[in-house]
Amino acid sequence: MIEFHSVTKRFPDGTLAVDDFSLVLPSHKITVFVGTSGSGKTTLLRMINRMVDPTSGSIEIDGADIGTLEPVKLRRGIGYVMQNSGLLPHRRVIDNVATVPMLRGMPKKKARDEALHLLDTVGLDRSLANRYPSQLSGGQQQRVGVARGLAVNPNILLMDEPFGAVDPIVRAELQQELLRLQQELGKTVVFVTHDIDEAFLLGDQVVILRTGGKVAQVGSPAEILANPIDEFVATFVGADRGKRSLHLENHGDGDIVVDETGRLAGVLVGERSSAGSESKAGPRGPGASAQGGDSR
Amino acid sequence: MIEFHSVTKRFPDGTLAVDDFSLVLPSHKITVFVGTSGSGKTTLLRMINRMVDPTSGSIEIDGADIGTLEPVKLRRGIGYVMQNSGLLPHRRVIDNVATVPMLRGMPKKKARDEALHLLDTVGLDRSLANRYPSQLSGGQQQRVGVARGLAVNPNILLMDEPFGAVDPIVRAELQQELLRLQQELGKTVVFVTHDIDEAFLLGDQVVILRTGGKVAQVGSPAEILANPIDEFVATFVGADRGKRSLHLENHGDGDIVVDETGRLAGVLVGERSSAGSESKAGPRGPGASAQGGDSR
Amino acid sequence: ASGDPLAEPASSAGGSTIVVGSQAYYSNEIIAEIYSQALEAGGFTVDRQFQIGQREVYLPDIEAGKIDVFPEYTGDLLQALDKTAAGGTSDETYEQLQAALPDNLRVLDQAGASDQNSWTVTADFATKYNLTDIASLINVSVPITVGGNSELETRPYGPTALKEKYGIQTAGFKPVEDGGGPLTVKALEDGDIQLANIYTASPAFESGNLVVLEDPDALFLPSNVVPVVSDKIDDAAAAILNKVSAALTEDTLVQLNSQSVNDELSADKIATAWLTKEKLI
Amino acid sequence: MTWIWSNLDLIWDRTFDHLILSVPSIILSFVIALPFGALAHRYRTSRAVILTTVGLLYAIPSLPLFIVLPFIVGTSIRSPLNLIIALTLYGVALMVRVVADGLGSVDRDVQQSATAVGFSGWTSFWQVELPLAGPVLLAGLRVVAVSTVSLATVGAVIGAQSLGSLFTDGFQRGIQAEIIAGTLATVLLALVLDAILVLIGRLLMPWTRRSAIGVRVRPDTVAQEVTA
Amino acid sequence: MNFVTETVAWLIDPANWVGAGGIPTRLVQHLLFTLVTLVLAAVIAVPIGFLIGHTGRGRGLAVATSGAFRAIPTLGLLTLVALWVGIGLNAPYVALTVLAIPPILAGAYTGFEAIDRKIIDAARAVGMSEAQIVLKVELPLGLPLLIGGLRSATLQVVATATLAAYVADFGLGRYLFEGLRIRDYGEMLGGSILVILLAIVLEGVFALAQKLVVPRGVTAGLPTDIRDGSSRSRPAMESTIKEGTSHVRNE
Ligand SMILES: Nc1ncnc2c1ncn2[C@@H]1O[C@H](COP(=O)(O)OP(=O)(O)OP(=O)(O)O)[C@@H](O)[C@H]1O
Ligand SMILES: Nc1ncnc2c1ncn2[C@@H]1O[C@H](COP(=O)(O)OP(=O)(O)OP(=O)(O)O)[C@@H](O)[C@H]1O
Ligand SMILES: [Mg+2]
Ligand SMILES: [Mg+2]
Repeated sequence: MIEFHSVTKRFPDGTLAVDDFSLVLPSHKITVFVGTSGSGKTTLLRMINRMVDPTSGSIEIDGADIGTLEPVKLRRGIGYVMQNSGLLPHRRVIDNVATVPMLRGMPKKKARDEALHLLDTVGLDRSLANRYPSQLSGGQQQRVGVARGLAVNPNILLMDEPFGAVDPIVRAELQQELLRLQQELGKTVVFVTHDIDEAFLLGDQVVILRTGGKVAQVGSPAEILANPIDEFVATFVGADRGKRSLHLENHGDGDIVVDETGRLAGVLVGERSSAGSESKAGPRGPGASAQGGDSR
Repeated sequence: MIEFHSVTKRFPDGTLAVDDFSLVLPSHKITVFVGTSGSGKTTLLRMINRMVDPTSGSIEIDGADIGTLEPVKLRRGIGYVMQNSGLLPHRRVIDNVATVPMLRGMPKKKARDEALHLLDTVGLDRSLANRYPSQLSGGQQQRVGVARGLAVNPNILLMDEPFGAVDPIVRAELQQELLRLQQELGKTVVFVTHDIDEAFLLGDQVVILRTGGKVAQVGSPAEILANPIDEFVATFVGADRGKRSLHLENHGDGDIVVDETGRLAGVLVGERSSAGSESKAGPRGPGASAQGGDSR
Repeated sequence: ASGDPLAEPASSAGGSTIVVGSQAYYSNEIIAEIYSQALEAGGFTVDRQFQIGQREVYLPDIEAGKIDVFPEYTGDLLQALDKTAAGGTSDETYEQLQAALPDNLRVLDQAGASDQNSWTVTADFATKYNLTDIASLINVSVPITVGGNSELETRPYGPTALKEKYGIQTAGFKPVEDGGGPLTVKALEDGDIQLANIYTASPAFESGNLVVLEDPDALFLPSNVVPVVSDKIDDAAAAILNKVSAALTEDTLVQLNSQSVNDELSADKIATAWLTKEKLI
Repeated sequence: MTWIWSNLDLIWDRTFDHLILSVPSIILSFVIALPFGALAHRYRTSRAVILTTVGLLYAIPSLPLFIVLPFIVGTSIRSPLNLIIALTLYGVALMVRVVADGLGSVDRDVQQSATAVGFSGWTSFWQVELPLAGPVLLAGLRVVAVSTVSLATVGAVIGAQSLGSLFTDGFQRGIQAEIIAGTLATVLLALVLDAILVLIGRLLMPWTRRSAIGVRVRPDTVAQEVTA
Repeated sequence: MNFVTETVAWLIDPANWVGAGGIPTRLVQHLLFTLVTLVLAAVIAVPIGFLIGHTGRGRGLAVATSGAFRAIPTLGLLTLVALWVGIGLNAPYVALTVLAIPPILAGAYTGFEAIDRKIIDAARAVGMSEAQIVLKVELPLGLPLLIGGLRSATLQVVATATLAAYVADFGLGRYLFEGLRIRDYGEMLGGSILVILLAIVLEGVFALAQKLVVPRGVTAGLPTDIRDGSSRSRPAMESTIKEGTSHVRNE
């Protein structure tokens, strides 16, 4: 469990990036920070592993104030995945994954062995292990990034727009992969994105931020979608533009779902059901992991 | 009307970017080329203004083979908008817009006057006219790009992922703006994107390409969505991942539309209707423009 | 002298201005400045082109008639024009030089002042090994390293000549491109070199720390100061320059040099002061 | 240091001589380097040939070049022209590479969009590529200016008057103040020319001055600062 | 073109290839002098450059001072220092070290700066200490540009070391001065050609070294991407071209 207590961050140049932010991020859940550029998402994320120190307020991980911990040591226990993967270009894939365990003193051979296993975990072929990052596609690089983040078997995984730079198809794949992994591993994930669709897909808890690190709304995707707290949230989730107001149209073969701007959303199948454990509309328990495990 | 007749493009290094491509692009309509990276979208687009010359085959505009036209002259009669706007960073906004008319010999003063009008047309405040492109936001830059594309009052407007680099909210705005403009101006638009949602929203005719410039399917959005011709298209439009297979869930306040992956698509409003002129499901005639004109 | 009626036709007949050149050597520049001021006082217009490198750079220009007056040194110039020249006494050298010059050039009267090459050691060194002339270098029991401008190594009076004429074996050559200037003197004093080529008019001798070794076998040619001139110099101008040369004695040159090096005065001030004192202007 | 005060006119004269040598060389280097740099930028084969040639040119020590040049071009050895030609050669050697790199640094998207809206090759070169390469060209030109000013002093060894004459003269006369004055004046002159170039750059390239609202990296800033 | 034959004659004259003043001796002197100067300059410039590159601080100052350093005429410094310390190699060492510092400094800090900030940020985020970031990330990635700076410095020093013969019996510059003074163009040009050849050989060595130390991963993926995806790294590379690998000579 990660707790923010009245955290404020003002950068030396005067920018108030985060203003009196308090929130509890539940363990084994995915919390998504979503907001436009400059809304302080990255700053919030980086305060968790002390890449940024708050100006005031405190952050606790499982009850321990991280301000008292040695940053380098703290970071080695927290997974970190960023856009463009942040891999070391001069090291092979396998060495990138093995970096942190080796920094923590694991023997090279063991670290590499475990790295190979991690490549399996994130769905990468072991034959890629000896390539350099630049020889991989964007999507493959992101998978390596995730593998590296998992290498120390951390309880917490921080992800800063990890899929922001890959194309939509690969992105969808990676999102599904993350959901699968999470069902399997049950980490406490903090995920940053500016794509509301991604936030709704991945988040157990979604935090919508406005500029200046102010919380606009916190809740499950369904709660937010059903009751946007104000106009800003409504705009942000697309409700005001009619993007979320769908209606049905009959077009020969079946019912087509169309939003108010005329965009096709899809084809209607199945019958009306009430909110179930499989959808993001309700809380998703760890129990769901059995099903996800098979799909690997 | 733009016609591709068995057009093939093989680059000097051997890459077969477009292979025996034939298609008619109707006048006053938006044709969207959509496909993953490297599928030849840009190449196809650039053959229309002779930035790329086909290896074999021919392209006709309103019956005239463009191979016989002088490229520079041809280009000055066709609007071109690209990702990152392609504005000249060393010229002020107004001069960027006035560039092509002045190249065509229009007096400076007149060109600038018209450029100011065009800024109105694309919804930009005239006070921005004397800024440099780098002083504008990404969305504003794209608007300037569109204004520049319209400056010679061309019949044809080529747009290469024009909204690819702006954030989702601004993107949605720009898309609506383009639809409004198109209802007003009725250009023959060729639009390239790799975002299938964007393609379905904007395209009267959508061309799904696979790698190597092969056509996977051509049709109206509704036709494609209802009957994906093969597995590739189904994957591409998201049908196979269940993204397009929507079902309803009841969640207190109303019906929530959810896809098979659990992603929230929106809230159901209104009643089932049959396909009408307002939706992309059917062909949209120029008659629709009267209604759109008001919205300006 | 500025009212001299002869000056007018003279300067207009031979072209409007007289070009005076100088080596990139401060002492030479002072003499050139003296020539210039004297000529100007005589009503001539002078174009100063000073500090134009060493002989190899400016000699072609003099030969081509681009420079009209140039302060030179009889023996040095003779050797530059004729490597095998015999030399001899000051007057013999002067005569040979007149013969060796190309047709379009001549030399005017030579001055009493000379600034010639020399083999020089420190006074301490001279005392220690009892040195008086070049031949006595044979007494020196340590290796002798020679210093001077790099051309010295191959000059007719250089280390090779030392061996051939006096039987002195030297141990090596260190170039110091300051024309026997302060750095050469410093090298002598520091013991980096033992024997140096220093021009006899150098103010460095004023201190008394340096001793010129005598040269009975005439290794060095006498090098009296002499203006080399082109056809453009008419009798009037020549007369002015000859008057200057007559006043320019051995001691004078050392004093002038000392004013430049020790008092850090510029060439034009030194020249004006001297010409005024000698009532030449 | 009294030497400096009593010889200000001499220092000023030599500074003027120095300007006569260096300013034309700097301008000529730029003008001559443009076509060669453009050629090197445009074609792969000419690039190899041209860049190798200028690379070799730069390896020639200056002193012998000053001396040999008159034999080749027929100027007098101590004529300023001789030195100007030599300095120009070094400037060109440096600048050609810069021009090629500068043109190469122009955003391809911008270039392509210029072509797409109907700029012809020639117009595009003058109105788009060259101005956009401007910041890199300026950075290179500043290096050329500083090194030309510095290099011109070597001419004193062969008798071409410049601030370098203060070194050779001060060296012979043992006047340290004279050498120091020459060195300072050279550095100062270089910095002044550099500042003038920066100023010209500001005037000619106003768009680089305005700070961007969006966080757009200007490709030129690094280069500009580094060579400052 | 008589001086061409003179030059060839001088170069092939066996007498010039032996003894203390012979070409091999002077060549070795020249080379050793160059090496020592480079080491001296590197010892001063590299740590400063790395510090600036790593912290991003003091950059403005370093840029300004190295700009001024660049403008210092080597001949002036050489004669001045020589008046203080006398003849021999001390003065040339000082003057040429000053000459070599700016390019090496620039190579060092641009090398560090050219590294994508994200990579360093990520390294810090996964728990590398500052020392580890310098040694394991910045050093290998910045090395190519540092070597570029050394390369540029080498070329300048080799060519300019000829001036050392102004105050010392030393190196290939002796042929230049002696040839100049006695109007022996064969000797002068022969000496120049030797300097040029030496410079070319060293260039080759450095080009090779630069290839060898570029981490393979940095080049490995590039050829597959035909279309230009490198706009990110471009600004930094450019500056290096100007700074690290461009040859600036101040004599
Ligand atoms: N090191 C810094 N110094 C000064 N201001 C900073 C710094 N880092 C971030 N900021 C500012 O703090 C605010 C929040 O930045 P942050 O990076 O957290 O936003 P973000 O939500 O992650 O945006 P994006 O979607 O663009 O990544 C912005 O205004 C930003 O300019
Ligand atoms: N100038 C060129 N030389 C060689 N190959 C090229 C060239 N331009 C494009 N290609 C290749 O042609 C194919 C099609 O390229 P094109 O740019 O048309 O794709 P695209 O669909 O626009 O991709 P993207 O979505 O990445 O813009 C690709 O394989 C590409 O590598
Ligand atoms: Mg961020
Ligand atoms: Mg494309």
